[in-house]
Amino acid sequence: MSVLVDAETKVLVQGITGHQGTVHTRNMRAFGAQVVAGATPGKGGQSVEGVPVFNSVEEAVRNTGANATCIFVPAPFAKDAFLESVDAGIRLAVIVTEHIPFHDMLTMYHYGRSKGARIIGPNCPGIAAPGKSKVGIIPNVVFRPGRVGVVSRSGTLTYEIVNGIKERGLGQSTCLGLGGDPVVGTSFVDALPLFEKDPDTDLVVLVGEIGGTAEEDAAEFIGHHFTKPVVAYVAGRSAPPGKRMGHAGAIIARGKGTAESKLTALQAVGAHVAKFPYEIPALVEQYLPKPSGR
Amino acid sequence: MSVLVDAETKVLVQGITGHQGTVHTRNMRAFGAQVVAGATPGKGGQSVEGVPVFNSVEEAVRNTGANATCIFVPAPFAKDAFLESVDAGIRLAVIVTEHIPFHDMLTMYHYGRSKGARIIGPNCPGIAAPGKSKVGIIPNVVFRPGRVGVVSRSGTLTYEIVNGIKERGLGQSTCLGLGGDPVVGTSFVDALPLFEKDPDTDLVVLVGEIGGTAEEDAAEFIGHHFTKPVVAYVAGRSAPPGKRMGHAGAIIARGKGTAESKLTALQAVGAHVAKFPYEIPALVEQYLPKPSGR
Amino acid sequence: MVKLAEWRGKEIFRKYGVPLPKGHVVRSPSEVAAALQSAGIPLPCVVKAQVLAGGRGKGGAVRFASTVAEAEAATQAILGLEFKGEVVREVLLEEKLPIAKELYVSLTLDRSRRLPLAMASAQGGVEVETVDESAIVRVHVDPFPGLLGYQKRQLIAALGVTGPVARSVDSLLDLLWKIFEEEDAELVEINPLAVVGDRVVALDAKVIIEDDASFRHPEFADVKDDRTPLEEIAREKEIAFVQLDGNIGVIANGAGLTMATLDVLAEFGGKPGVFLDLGGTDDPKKVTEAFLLMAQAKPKAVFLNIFGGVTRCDTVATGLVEAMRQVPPDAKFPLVARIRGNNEAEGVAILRAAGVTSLSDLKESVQAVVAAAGGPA
Amino acid sequence: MVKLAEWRGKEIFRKYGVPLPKGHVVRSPSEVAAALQSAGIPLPCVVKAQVLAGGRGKGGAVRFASTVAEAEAATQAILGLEFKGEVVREVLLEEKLPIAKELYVSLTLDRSRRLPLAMASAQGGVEVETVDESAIVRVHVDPFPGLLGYQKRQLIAALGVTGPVARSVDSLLDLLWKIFEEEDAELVEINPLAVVGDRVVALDAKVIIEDDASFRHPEFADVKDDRTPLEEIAREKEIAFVQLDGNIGVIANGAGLTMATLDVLAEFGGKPGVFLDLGGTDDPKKVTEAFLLMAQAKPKAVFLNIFGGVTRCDTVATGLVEAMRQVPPDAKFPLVARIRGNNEAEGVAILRAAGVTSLSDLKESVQAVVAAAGGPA
Repeated sequence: MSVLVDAETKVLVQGITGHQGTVHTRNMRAFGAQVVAGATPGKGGQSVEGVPVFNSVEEAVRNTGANATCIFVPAPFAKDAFLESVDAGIRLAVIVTEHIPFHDMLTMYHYGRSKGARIIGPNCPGIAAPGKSKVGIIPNVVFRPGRVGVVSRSGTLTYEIVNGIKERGLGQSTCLGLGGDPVVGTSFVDALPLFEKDPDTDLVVLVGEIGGTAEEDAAEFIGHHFTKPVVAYVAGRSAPPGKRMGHAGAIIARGKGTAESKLTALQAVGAHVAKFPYEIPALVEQYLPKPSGR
Repeated sequence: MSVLVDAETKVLVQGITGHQGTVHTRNMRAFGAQVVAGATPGKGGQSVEGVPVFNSVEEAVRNTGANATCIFVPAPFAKDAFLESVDAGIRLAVIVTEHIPFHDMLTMYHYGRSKGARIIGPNCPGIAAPGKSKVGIIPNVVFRPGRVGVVSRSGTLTYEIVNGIKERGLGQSTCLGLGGDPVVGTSFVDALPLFEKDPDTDLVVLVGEIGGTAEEDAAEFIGHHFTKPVVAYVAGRSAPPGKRMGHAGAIIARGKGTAESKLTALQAVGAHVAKFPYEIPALVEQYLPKPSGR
Repeated sequence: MVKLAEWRGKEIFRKYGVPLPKGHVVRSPSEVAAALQSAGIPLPCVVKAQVLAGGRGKGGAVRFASTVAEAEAATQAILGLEFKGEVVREVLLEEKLPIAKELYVSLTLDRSRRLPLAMASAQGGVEVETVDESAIVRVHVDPFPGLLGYQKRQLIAALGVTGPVARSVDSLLDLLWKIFEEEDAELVEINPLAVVGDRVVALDAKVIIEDDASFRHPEFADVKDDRTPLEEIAREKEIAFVQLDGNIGVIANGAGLTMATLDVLAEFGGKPGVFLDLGGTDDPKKVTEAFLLMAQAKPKAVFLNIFGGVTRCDTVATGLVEAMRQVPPDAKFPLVARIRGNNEAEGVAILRAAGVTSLSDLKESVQAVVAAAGGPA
Repeated sequence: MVKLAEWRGKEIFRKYGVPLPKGHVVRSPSEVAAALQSAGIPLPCVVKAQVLAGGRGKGGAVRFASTVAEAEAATQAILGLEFKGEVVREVLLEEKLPIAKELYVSLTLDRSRRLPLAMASAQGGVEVETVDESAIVRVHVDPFPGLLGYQKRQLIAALGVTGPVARSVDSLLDLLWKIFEEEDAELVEINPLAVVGDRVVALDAKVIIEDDASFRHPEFADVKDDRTPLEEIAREKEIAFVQLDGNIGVIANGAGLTMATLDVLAEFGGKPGVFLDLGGTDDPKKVTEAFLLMAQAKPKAVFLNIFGGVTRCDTVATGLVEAMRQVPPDAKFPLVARIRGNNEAEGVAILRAAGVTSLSDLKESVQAVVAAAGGPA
C-alpha cells in the first residue's frame, strides 16, 4: 500500500517533449514508475525515452490506459492541459508547472473536484512511493522504502529532509510534495486522511511554510482525526511580513500566516515540532512506532 | 414509498409572497404537504397561509429544516433563487417559473449537479405523491393514491391524463411533471430509474412531446434497464416543422424531434403506445399488473 | 426565437471582432452607390437578399455585380422578391473575396447532454444536414471552463487547416463562444466560413437569439423574425399563438393539451389554422385578448379545449362568454367548447345558457367542430 | 504582486464604470491648474500622495485646497515627501464630495477554501484589520456561477444601506467581481466607499494584480510596485530575490530551503540581508547572474546552501566557481558554501580547490558565515 499511487499506476506525461518532461520521464522510469504515454499537441507519433507520444490526452488514455498525469506544460497552457486530462477521464494530476495564475487554479480545482479529479500541486515536486511509483520530480536518490510518510509545501527542503531520514537508516512510505502556491489542489488537510488510512505509514513528517493557514487547518484536523505521530517543521520563522519568500504562497499578509501561529497550533495538538530541519531525523527516529515482534 | 418526496419532505416556497406562490402554498398544504417556510428577500417576518417567511433561504433552512424548494420567482431572478437554495444545502428544487433562458438553466443544472442537487423543471407542474406530499402546482383534485407512476413533459395534458386514470378507478403513486423547456433538470432518462426502484409503482405512463430526443433517449433506457410496463403518448403528431408549439422545447428543428421518431422508438422497446390521450386510461388498466393474491 | 437576418448577425460578429467581408445593407437601389462608397466595397461585389431561409444561392437571391449600375440593377431585381414565403426588404452588398476553401462551424445546444455543442466540418457552403456525419466533428463545451484549447484543436483538425489559417480559426472559435454565451444565442453558425489567403472570413452569419433571454437584449426588440403579423401581436401580448395552414382555430390551456387537440383534430379530418395556448392563465382579460386575436385570424370554426385544474370551470366559462360577446359581429365564429375538471357541471351550464356547444367527449367535440367548419377535408 | 497606486486602480475602476470622484494625477505643481480644469474638478479639492502604504490621512499625505494656489502649494509640499519608506512622485487631485457615510468592501482570495472572498463592513475609512470581526460580513463566491444576488444582499445588509444606495452598491459589487476576475486581481478593495447622496462613490482604490498572471496583462509591465531597484532587476531576470535589513546574503535552491536557512542564520546571530532562491535551475548562466546580483547588494558575507537532487553537486560547484570569478574585484564577498546530495564529494573538492569554504553541517556553516560577516549581532 501507499498513498495515491502504487505499482499499477500508469503515468501520462503532458509536455513530455520539453526538456523537463524528458528528463523527468527518464527519472520516473528509473524509479520504477510505469510511464506509459506522453502528450504534446502536434507531436503525436514521436517517442521520448521509449514512451509513445500522442497529440491528445484522450488518444493517450485510449491507447495506453494512463490513469495519472504529470503536467510540465508552461503556465499559460497548464489550465487547458489539466482540463483536457479531466475530460479524458484521468483522476490524478501532478502539476509541476510553476507560476500558474491562481484564478486559473480556482477553475482547475473546482472543475476537477466536480468530476472527482485530484490535483497535487501546482508548483510542486509531486508524489514518490519508493519501490512502487513516482509521479513528479523528487530526486530518486533520497529515497529508501520504509514507514515514514512525508507531506510538504516545500521542494528542495523536502529532498534534504527525506534524505536525512534515509541517512538515519529509516525509509519512507510515500512522500507528497503539495507545492508552495496560494491555491493548491491538495492541502495538508486533504493529504493527512490518506496517510491516516495507509497501513504502510506509521508516522508523518509535515513540512510547512509561512503564509496562509494550511498548517493551522492541519493542526485542527490532527487534533480531531489523526492518530499517528506527527513530526512538524515550519520554515520562515525569521521572514519579515509583507514579503513573498520565493513561493507565491509564502507571505505573511495582514498579520496572518506567521510561523509562530502555525507552530503553536501544531504543538497544541501534540505534533513533535522541530525548530530546524536537521532536527527532524532524530525526532522521527524517537517517535516512529517500533515494529512489534518483528 | 414514492418518488423524490414523501410525507417527511419539508417544503420551502421561494416567491411565496407572490400570487402564484400564495395560491399554491395553500394547495400544497391542502394536499397534505408539509410547507414549512417561505422565502422572499425583504419580506422576512411576514407569514403567508400560516407559513413563516424568511429573507433568505439559509435562514429558512436554519429555522425550519426545509429540504425541498418550490420556486415561483420570476424568470430573471430564478437562477439566483435556485443557486441560493443549493448553497443553503437544499438538494431538491421544483422550478415552476417559465421563460428561464436556457443559458441560465445550463449554469443551474451543472452547478446543481456538482453539489448533488436535483432540479425538476423549469416551467413544470412539479411532483405529487398522493397521500404523501406535493411540491408544485398539479391540481389536487385529479389524484387518488394508487400504483401508476406518471412522468410527463406537459402540464394541463398531464392533469387530464391523471384525472382519466382516476376516473377509471385507478390511482397514482407519484406524478412527475418535468417541464417543456429545452433544458430540463430531470429528463425521462433521469426519472425512469426512480420509478423502476420505487416499490409502490407498478406501471409508468410516459407523456412526451415533439422536440429534442428525450423520448428516444427514454426508449433506449427502457430497452436496457426498465422492467415495468410503460404506456406512452407523444403530443404533436400533426405539428409542422420549425414552429414552436407553445413550449420552448416543442419544436421540430432540422428534421429532429418528430412525434413519429419518438413513437417508433418507444414502440420498438415494448411501450404500449396511445394514439390519443383518451386511450391512455384503458391501456393502463390493461397492462397494470394485477395484485397477486390480494 | 429571435432569428437575425444575415446583416444583423454580422453586426454582432463585427462588434466581437469576427473577420468579415466589407459590407453594407440597403433598402432601395438608390442607396447602392453611396453604400458601396461609404463601406469601401470594391467591385465586383455580391448582392444578397436578406431572408431567413437557406438556399439563397440556388434561388437567385444572391447575385454578382461588376459595376455600380449592375449592383443597382441586382438590388432592384431582388428587392420585393418572394423567397420561400418571405418578401425581400433588405439587400446586403458585400465585397467579393477570393475564396480558397469553404468551411462550416457552429455552436448550438445539445438538449440531451445539457451542454453547448460546437460543430465543425471541412465541407462548408452546403446545408450541414446534407453533409455526411463522418465529415462533422462535434465537441461538447462545458459552460464552466468554457471552450478549451484542446477542443479547439479537435475542431481545427476537422476543418483540415494548419498554420496561420488554423490560428485564425482558433481566435474565431473563442469569439463564437463569447457570442454564444454573451448574446444568449440558440445558434451561431458560419456557413460558409471562407479561407481567404492565410485567414478565415465569415461569409454568412446565422444567429438565433433565445426568446426567453430577450429581457437581457432589448436591442433585438424590433426584430420581426419570420412571424406572421398576428403572431407578432400575440408575442407582444405574451400569448403562444402559431398560424397554421388550415381553417379551424384551436384554443387550449397548456402546450401539450393544445398539441394533443390538434392531433385529434387532424385525425378526424380537421385542418388546424391556429394554435393558441392560453397557458396557465385564469385572467379573464387575457382570455378575451386571445379570443379577439383568434377572430382576426378568421377561422371557419373554433374549438376550445380546457382542463380546469387549479382554475374552476365556471370561472373559465364566465370569462369565455364575456370574451365571445366582445368579438365584433363580422368576425364571429362557431365555437365548440369542451371544458373539464373542477366545477365542470356549473361551467357547462353557463356555456350552454349562452348558446355555446359544449361537449365532454374529445372525439365528439372534434367531430362537431370539423362539421361546423364545413366537414372533413 | 503588482500593487497599483490609487490613481492607477481608479483608472481600472473607471474602465469598468465604478463611480468615482472627478480626478487627475499630476507629477509637478505646474500641472495642477490645467489638471483641475481638464478633469472639471471643482474647488475645494483633495490632494493625495500616491503611495502604496495605508494611513495617509494621519500622515499628512492627504490635504485639502480651496484655491488653485493652495492646490499647487499642497502638491509642492507632498511631492518628494518620504512616506513609510516610499518617496511621493505622483499626486492625485480629486473632487471633494459631501460624504454621508464611509463603508468598506473588498474581494480577495480565501486560500483554505480555494474561493474568492467578498467582505463588507459599515465601518469604512479605517484599516479593516482594526475593525471588530462582528462588524465584517464575509461571503465566499464560487467562480463558476460568480457573485450571486443573494450574496450581494448579504453584503448590502452588512453595509446597512437600503433603497437607491443599496441599488448603487448592488451594481458596484457586480463591477468589483468583474474586475477581480478579468484583471486577475489578488485584491480589489474600496476603503472608504462613500455614500454621497443616493449613491456610493469609490474614494480610494486598492488593486493588486497577481504577478503570475502578468502574461495576460502587459499593460501593467511598467508598474514598479514597492520593490527595491535590485528586486526590480531580479524580477526581470525571474530570480526570487528579496532584500532584507541585514548584511548576510543567502543563496539557496528552493523557497523552503532558503527560508529554513534564514531561520538557522537568525538563530545563530546572523542578520540576513538578501534572500535569493535559485529555484530548480541548473543553468550556469542563471547562477552567475544571481551571484552578480548578490554582489550588487554588497553583503558582508554570503552563505550558499544547495541540495543537489536531480542536479549533480559537481556541476553546481563548477558553475559557482565560474560565477565567483565574474564578480568584480571591488564587490567580492567571503563565501561559505554547503552543497549536499548527488555527487557531493566531487562538488566539495571542486569548491575547496577554488578556495571556497565548504562545510557539510548546517549549524557549522552558518556559524562560519556569521563569523565572516563580523560575528553575531
